[in-house]
Amino acid sequence: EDINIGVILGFTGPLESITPGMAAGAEMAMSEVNAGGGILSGSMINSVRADSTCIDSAAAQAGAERLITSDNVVAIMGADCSGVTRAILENVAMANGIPMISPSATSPGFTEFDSGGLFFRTSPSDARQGQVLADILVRRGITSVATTHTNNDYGLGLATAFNEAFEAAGGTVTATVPHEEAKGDYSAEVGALASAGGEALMVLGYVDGGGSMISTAWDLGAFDHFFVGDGVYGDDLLPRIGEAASGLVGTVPWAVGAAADRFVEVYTEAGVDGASSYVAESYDAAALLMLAAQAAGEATPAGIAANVLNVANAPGEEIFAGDLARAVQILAEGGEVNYQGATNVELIGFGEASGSYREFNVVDGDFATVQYH
Amino acid sequence: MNPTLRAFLLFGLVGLALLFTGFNQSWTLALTILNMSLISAVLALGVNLQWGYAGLFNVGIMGFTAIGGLAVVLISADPVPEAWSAGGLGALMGLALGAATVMAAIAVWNRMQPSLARVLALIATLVVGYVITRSVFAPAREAIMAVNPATEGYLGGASLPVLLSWPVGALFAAGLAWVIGKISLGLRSDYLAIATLGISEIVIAGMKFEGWLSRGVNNVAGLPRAVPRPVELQGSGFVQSLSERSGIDIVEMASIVEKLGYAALFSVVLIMLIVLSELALNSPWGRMMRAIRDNEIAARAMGKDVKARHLMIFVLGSAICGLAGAMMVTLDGQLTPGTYEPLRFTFLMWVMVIVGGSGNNWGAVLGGMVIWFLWVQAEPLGRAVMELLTSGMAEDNALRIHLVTQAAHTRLILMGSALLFMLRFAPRGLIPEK
Amino acid sequence: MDALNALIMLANFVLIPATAYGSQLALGALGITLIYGILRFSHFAHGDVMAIGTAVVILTTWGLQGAGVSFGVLPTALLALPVGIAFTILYLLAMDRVVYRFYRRVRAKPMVFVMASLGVMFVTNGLTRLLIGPGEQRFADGARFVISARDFRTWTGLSEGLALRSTQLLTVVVALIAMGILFYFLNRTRSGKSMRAYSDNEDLALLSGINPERVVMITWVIAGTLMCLAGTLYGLDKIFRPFTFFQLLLPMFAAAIVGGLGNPLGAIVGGYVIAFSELGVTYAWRRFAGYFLPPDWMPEGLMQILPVDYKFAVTFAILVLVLIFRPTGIFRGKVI
Amino acid sequence: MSEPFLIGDAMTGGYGGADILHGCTIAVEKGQIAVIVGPNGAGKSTAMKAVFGMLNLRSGAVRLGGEDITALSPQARVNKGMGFVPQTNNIFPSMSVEENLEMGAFIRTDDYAQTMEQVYTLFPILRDKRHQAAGELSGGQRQQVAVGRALMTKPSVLMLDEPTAGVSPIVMDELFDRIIEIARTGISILMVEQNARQALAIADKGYVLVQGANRFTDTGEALLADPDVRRSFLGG
Amino acid sequence: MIQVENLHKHFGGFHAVDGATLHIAEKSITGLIGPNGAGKTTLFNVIAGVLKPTSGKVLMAGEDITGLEPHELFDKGLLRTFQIAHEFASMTVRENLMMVPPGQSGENLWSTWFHRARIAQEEATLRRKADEVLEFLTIDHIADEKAGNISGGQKKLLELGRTMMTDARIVFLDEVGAGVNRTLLNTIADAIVRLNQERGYTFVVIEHDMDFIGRICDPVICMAEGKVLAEGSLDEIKANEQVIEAYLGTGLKNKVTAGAGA
Ligand SMILES: Nc1ncnc2c1ncn2[C@@H]1O[C@H](COP(=O)(O)OP(=O)(O)OP(=O)(O)O)[C@@H](O)[C@H]1O
Ligand SMILES: Nc1ncnc2c1ncn2[C@@H]1O[C@H](COP(=O)(O)OP(=O)(O)OP(=O)(O)O)[C@@H](O)[C@H]1O
Ligand SMILES: CC(C)C[C@H](N)C(=O)O
Ligand SMILES: [Mg+2]
Ligand SMILES: [Mg+2]
Repeated sequence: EDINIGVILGFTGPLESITPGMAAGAEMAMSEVNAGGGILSGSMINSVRADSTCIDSAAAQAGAERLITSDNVVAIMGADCSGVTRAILENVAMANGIPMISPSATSPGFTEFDSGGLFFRTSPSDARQGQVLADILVRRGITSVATTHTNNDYGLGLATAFNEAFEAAGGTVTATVPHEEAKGDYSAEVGALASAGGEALMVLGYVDGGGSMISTAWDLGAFDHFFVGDGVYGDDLLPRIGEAASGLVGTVPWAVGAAADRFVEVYTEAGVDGASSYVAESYDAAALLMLAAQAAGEATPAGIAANVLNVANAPGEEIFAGDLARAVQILAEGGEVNYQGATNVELIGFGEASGSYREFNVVDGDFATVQYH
Repeated sequence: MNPTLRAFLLFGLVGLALLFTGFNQSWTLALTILNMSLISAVLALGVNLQWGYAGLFNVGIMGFTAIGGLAVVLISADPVPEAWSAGGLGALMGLALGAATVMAAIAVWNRMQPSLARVLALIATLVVGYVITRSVFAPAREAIMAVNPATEGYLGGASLPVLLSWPVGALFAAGLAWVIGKISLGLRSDYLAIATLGISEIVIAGMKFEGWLSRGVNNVAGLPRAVPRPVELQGSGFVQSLSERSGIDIVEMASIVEKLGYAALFSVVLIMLIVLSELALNSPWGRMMRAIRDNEIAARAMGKDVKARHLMIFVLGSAICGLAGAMMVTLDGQLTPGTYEPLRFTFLMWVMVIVGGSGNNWGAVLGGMVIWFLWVQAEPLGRAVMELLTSGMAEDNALRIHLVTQAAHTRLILMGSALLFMLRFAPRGLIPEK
Repeated sequence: MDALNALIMLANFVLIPATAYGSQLALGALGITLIYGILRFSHFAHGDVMAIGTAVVILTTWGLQGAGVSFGVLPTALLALPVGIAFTILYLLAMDRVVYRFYRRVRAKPMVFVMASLGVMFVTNGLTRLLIGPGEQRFADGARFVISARDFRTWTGLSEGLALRSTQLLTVVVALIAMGILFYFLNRTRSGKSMRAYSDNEDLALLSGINPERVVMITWVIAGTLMCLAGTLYGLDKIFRPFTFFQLLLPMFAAAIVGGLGNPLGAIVGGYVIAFSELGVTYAWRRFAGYFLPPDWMPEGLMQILPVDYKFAVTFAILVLVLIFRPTGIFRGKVI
Repeated sequence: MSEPFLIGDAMTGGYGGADILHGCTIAVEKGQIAVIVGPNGAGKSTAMKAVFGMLNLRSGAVRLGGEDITALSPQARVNKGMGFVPQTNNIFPSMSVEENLEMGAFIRTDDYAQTMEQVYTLFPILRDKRHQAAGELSGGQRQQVAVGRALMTKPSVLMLDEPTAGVSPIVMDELFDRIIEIARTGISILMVEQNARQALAIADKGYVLVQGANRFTDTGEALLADPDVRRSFLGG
Repeated sequence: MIQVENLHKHFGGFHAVDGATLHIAEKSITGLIGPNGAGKTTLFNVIAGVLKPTSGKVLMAGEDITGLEPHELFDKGLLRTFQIAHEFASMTVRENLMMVPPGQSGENLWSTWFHRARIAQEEATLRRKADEVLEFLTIDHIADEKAGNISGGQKKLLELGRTMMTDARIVFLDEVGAGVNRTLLNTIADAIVRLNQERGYTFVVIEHDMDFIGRICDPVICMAEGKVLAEGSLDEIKANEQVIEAYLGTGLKNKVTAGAGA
C-alpha cells in the first residue's frame, strides 16, 4: 500500500518565499521513486504537507502531531527553522518515535542533542560554515569586517561561529548588529555598521532581511564589499541588490562535482528551480527516508530510523540524484548503497552532516563558483 | 434561546469537534488541540478580565505571556556554574546598580521642586547611573555569553520543580504590569493599546537581546517536564496495562496519557480561575467594575478609586496571562523568544475574547477553544478546500498547480472567513454578556 | 571640511532615510487615521489591503513593461497606479458591503469592527498570496538615484557620500501633496465637513440630511487611494513582499497614534517621529565623533546610546513618553 | 375636516421591546405651534422620533402635507423640509460652533450666510464662540447651538425636543419670542417642553401625553386653565 | 462649610472661572444662578475634583481640599450630580443606585470569594434602599431597565437618586430640574428640603428655574463671566439690575410673563 511521508516546512511566515521550492525538491525525489515503481515492491510514496510557520512552535507541533497521528506518516522531512524543528523533535517526533530529517536546521545546538537516533540533517552545522567563511576572508586578505545577522538562533549561532573563527585567525570584527526579518527600514542597522567601519560587511541571514541590508548599505555608500552566509544565497538576491552584487562573495552548502551536475540535470528535467536555497538538501532528505525504508525492508518509523546512516554512508554503491530507482533496486536485492544525492551527503554520527560548501562570487550578474570547501 | 442552554450547546459543539478530531484524525491530535485550547482559555480569561470587566484595551498580552514563559527557564532549568563564576556576580551587581539608578532618579524627581534644574538633575542622574551600570554589566554579560555559546551561554535557572514556575510566572507578569500600569493606565482606549503593545515589544526585544538571562534568540530547549515524557511512560506498568486493555498501541497510549496529564493540570487551573472570576463578577465588585467601565467620570464622583481599581485589574489580568505563558512554555518544553509575535499572541487572543463574548467568562473560555481549534484545523481544511476546488481541473492545469502549491494560504482565508462568519451571526459574541 | 563631512554623513545615514521612511509611514498612517476618525475603528487590515493593491499595481506594471511601455526616468509603476487604486477602492467597497455595513446597521461596538477588520486582514492576506505569491517582487525601473553616494564623493571630493534615491524624493513629494489635498478636503469642502460631522454624531448627521452611506463611501475611496499610493511607493523604494507589508502595520499604527488618532496632520508628524526615532536614537556616533576628536581620543565603543537590537524598543519608549505627556497624541486625537 | 400639515396618526410602537407608544396622535397645523407635555418617560421623545422616522411603527401613520411619509427614512424627511433637534446628543462636539451651523444648512444649496447671521443675532454668545469646538461649551450654550443648527435648515416644520432645557431665563424668553416669529412666517413648530407653562402660553395647541397615549388635547390656553392638568403635569 | 477663595480656571486663554470667591454656609441650600457659560458647572467641577484649578483654594470645613481626587471628596461626604447625565448605561437603573454606597464589603475581591454570606446580607439591605429611592422618584417601574435606555428626564432623576443612596454632608446639584417634569420637580424640592432639615445635608443647587430656586434656596448666588456678580436672598437678587440685565431679562415681549401662566 501507499506510504505517507510528512513534509513540514514554513509555508506561511517569514520563510514562505523559499519553502515552496524546498517542498518541491522533496516531492521531486518522491515522484522520482514513484516513477521508478515505488519502494518495497510497489508501494507508492505520498507527500503530506504541514505548515511549520517557522516561528510558532505550538502551531508547528499541532501540525506535526496531525501528520503523525492522523495522516500516519512514517517519517518527516523537515522542519526548516531550527527553533520549530527542535520543538517538533522533542515534543512530537520523539514521543512517537518518528524519524526526522531536516534539510535546513543548521543550528549548532543539534550537534550535541541526543534525539535517540531519530534526528538527522542534510545540511552541515553552522559551526563549520562560520569557520569556512572566516577562512575565505582571511585568504582574501580582509582584516576587519562588520557582521550583521538575522535575529534568531540560526543567525546568532552562525555569527558567533564566524566571529570566533575570524578573530582567532587574527581578524577584527568591528561590530555585530542583528536585524529582524521583514521590517520596514534597515537604515538604522546600516548606520551603526557604517559607523563601526570595516573593509567589508558580513551578512548572515535570509534573502529578505539580508538582501535589504545589502542594498541599503550599498545605496548609502556604507560598504562596497559584501560576504554572505547560506541563507542569503538565492535567485531572488541578485535582482534585488543590483550593483551591490558585483564582488559579493559567499558560501552555501553544496555538492562538488558529479553530485551537483547530476542534480542540475534532474531538476531541469523536472522543471523545478533547484538552485534556490535548500532545494537540494530537501531532495536528499526525502530520498534518504525512502531508501532507509527500503533498506529496512519495511516502511516503519523504527526501521527507517535505524537505516538512515547505512544508506547515507559508505560502503556501497554511490548514488546520485536521478538514480533513486536504481538505489531501490540495489537495496531490494540486498546490496548496499552510499547515497551521495544532490549534496554529497555524508552523515557523521547522529544528526550531523559533513557537507561541503561552495564558495561563490558574482560574475556578470550571476553566481559563479570560486571553489569548494 | 435560553442563554445557559445556548452556552451548553456551544461547549457541547466544541466537545464534539474534538471527539470528531479524535475519531477521524487521532486522539493525540485531539488532545494536543485541547491542551492549547485550555491554555488559550486561560489567556482569554485574563484578557477578558481587563477588557470585559474594566474596558482596558491591553494589546501587550504577548509581553506578559513571554515574561511568564521566562519564569519557567529561571525556575526549572539547571544552573550553569561556569557562567555564574564567569560573570554571575557582575551581572547581579549590574542589575542592582540599574535598580539603584532608577530609584535615585525617582528620588530626585520627587524631592526637587518642579523646575528646569529638576529635569537636568534627573537626566544627569540617569546618564551617570547608566554609564556606571553599563561599565559593570557589559563585561559580565559578555563573559557569561561566551561560556559554551552553542548550548549554554547563560546563567541557567534554579533547578526547582517546574510547576513552581507557574505562580512565579504570574508574579513576574504582575510585577511588569504594575510598572506599566503606573506609567500608562491614564491613557484611553487605543492610546493605551499602543503603549502596551510598545512595552510588550520592548519586553520581547529584551528577551531576545539579553542572552545571559535566557539565551536570547538561541532559545532554551529541553526544559524539565511537568508530566513524564511519553518515552518514560512507555516503560510504566500502568501505561502498559492500559495499552493492553484498550488495545491501543503503547506508543500512542503513552502520548495520550502524557497529554491527559497536562490536560488535567490545565483544567485545574482553568476551573479555579473561572470559579474565582465568576464569584467576583457576580458580586458588588463586578458591579463596581462595570460601572467604571461604563462611565469613569461618574464612577469617580461616586467614590470609586478608578485608578487603583484599574491598576489592580490590569495586574490581575496580566498575571493570568503570565500564568498561561508559563503553562505554555512548560507544555512546549522550550522558550523561543522569536515565537512571540503580536499576531499570534495578542491579536488572536483578542479574537478569542471578542468572538467568545467579552464580559462573559464562559464566552471567553469558549472563544479560546473555538478559535484555537480553527487556527489549527484551518490548515488541513484549507488544503481540502483547494483540492475540492481544483478537483475538476486537469492534473497539469497551471491554475490548479498554482492553487494547490499555494494551498497553505487558504488557511488564512478560511480562518478569516470563519471569524467573519461568527462575528456576523453573533456580533456580541457567541455567549454575550448578560 | 571635517564638519562638512560629519554633516553630510548625518544627512546620508539619518536625515534622508528617515525623511523618506517617515513619508511612507505617514501615507499609511493617514489612511489609518482617516478610517479611525470617520468610521471610528482601528483598521487592522490596512497593511494587507496595501499589499493587495500594490500587487495589482505590480501585475499591471509587468503588463505594461511587457508591452514595451515606459515612463522615462520615472518608474512605470506610476502609470499602473490608477489601475491599482481603482482596484483597491473596489476591494474596500466590496469589503464594506459584505462585512462592515452590517455592523454599522446594528451599531456594533468599535471593538467588533476591529475584530471584523482582523477577519478581513486574514482573508486579504491569503488572497494576496494566491494572487502574486508570498515571495518578493521587484517592479522598480526608471532612474534609481538622483544622487548616488559614490558619484557624490567623486564630484565633491569629500570622503563621505550622500545618496538620494529618486523614489525617496518621489515619496516625499507625493506624501506632501496627498496631505495637502486631504487637509483641504476635510476642512474646507462640504463633503469633508460632512464626513467629520458623521464621525462626531452619526444620528445628528442623519438629521442634517447627510447621507451616511455616501460618507462611508468617500472615506473608503480616499483611504483606498492613500493605501495604494503608500504601498506602491514603499514597494518601489524598498521591496514588495506581502509579509513585510503586514509587518508595516505596527509602525503605521504607532505613527497614527502618536500623532493623535483621527488627525491627519498628526499622522504625518507621527510618521516622521517614528522614523526619526528609529534611526536617530540608536545611531552610532563613533564615526561622527571621529571627525572632531584627535585620533587617540577615539573611544573604543560605537558611542551608541543603546544597541540597535533595541531599535523598536526605543521607538516605542519614545511613543509611550509622548503619550504620557500628551495622552491623546501630539495633535490631540480622538478617543472612542 | 382638513388634515393638519403634519400628523403622526395613532402611532403605536417602541424600541424593539414592549410598545412605548399606544395609539398616540400628535399634529401641527401650518404656521402654528404645538406643544407636548407630560411626565418623564411618558413617551414624548419617542413620539417625536416616531414622527421623524427614527423608530419603526407597528401601526399608525405619519403624513406631511397630506402625503404619507411613514416609510421614508429620516434623511428623506429632512429633504422634505422637516427639521429636528433631539433631546440629547444634539450637537457635533468636535466641530466648531460655526461648522455645526453649516452642517445644519447641509441640504441647502442657496446662500445661508444670512440665516447664520440671524442665528448669531438670536444667540449672541455663539458669535463669540464661533470657532470653539461645540463640545467645550457649557450646557446652555450647547442647547443654543442645537437649536441654531435646526434653524439653519430653514425647514417647513421644526421639531424641538426640550429646546429650553438648561438655558437661562433671558435666553429662554428670546427663544420663545423667536419661535413665535418663526411660526408667523408659516413654519410649523412641534415642541416638547418641560418649561410647560411658558410653552403652553405661546402654543396654539397642546398635548398631554401619559404612558404613550394622549391624555388631554386642547388649545394651549385651555390646558393652562385646566386645574387638573396644572396640578398633575405643570407643577401647580 | 465650603469656602472658595479667589478661584481661577482657565481653558487656554479663556477664563471660565475668573477669581470666584464665595462661601457656602453649613446646612444651607444655596442657589447658584447665572447666564449660560457663567462658569457654574466649571466651578462645580473644580470643587468636586474633576478639574484642577489654575489657581485659588477650596476649603471644606476649614480643611484645604483643593485638587483632591473626586473619590477622596466623596469619602469626605461631598457628592454631586452632572448637568449632562452620566448614567452607567449598561447597568440596570437599580444597579446604578446600588453601586453608590461606599465601603461595601463585596467590593473587596477577597470577600467576594470567602465572605459570600455577609455580602448577600448587605446586598439585600442595599436593594431595599435603592427601591425606596426609586419609588420616591416615581421611576420604580423601570428599576430593571438598562440605564442607557431610559428617557432624558429619567436619567436626571437617576442622577439625583444616586446622591440619596448614601449619607452626604454636602451635595452639589447641577440643573437637576432641566428636563424634569415640573410636578415631579416640586416633589424633589420637598425632598431636598427634608434631607436638609432632617439629615443636615448642605445643598448647592444650580438651576435656571426661578420657581424652583424660590421654593427652596436661600441664599442665592449669581455668577457671571466667572465671577460672583451678586449674592443674597432671591428677592434681592431678582431686584439687582445687573442680574436682570445679564440673566433674568424682562420676560416675554409678547406680554406673557415667565411663570405667570394664563
Ligand atoms: N473644556 C473647555 N475648553 C474650553 N472652554 C470651556 C471648556 N469647558 C467650558 N468652557 C467654557 O467655559 C465657560 C463656562 O462653562 P460652564 O459649563 O461652567 O458654564 P455654566 O455656567 O455651567 O453654564 P450653563 O448654565 O450653560 O450650564 C463657557 O463659556 C464654556 O465655553
Ligand atoms: N433607546 C431606548 N431603548 C429602549 N427603551 C427606551 C429607549 N429610550 C427610551 N426608552 C423608554 O421609553 C419610555 C419613554 O421614553 P421617552 O424618552 O419617550 O420619554 P419622554 O417622555 O421623552 O421623557 P422625558 O421627559 O424624561 O424626556 C421610557 O420609559 C424609556 O425607558
Ligand atoms: C531555512 C534556513 C535558512 C533555516 C536556518 N538554517 C535555520 O536553522 O533556522
Ligand atoms: Mg424626552
Ligand atoms: Mg452648566
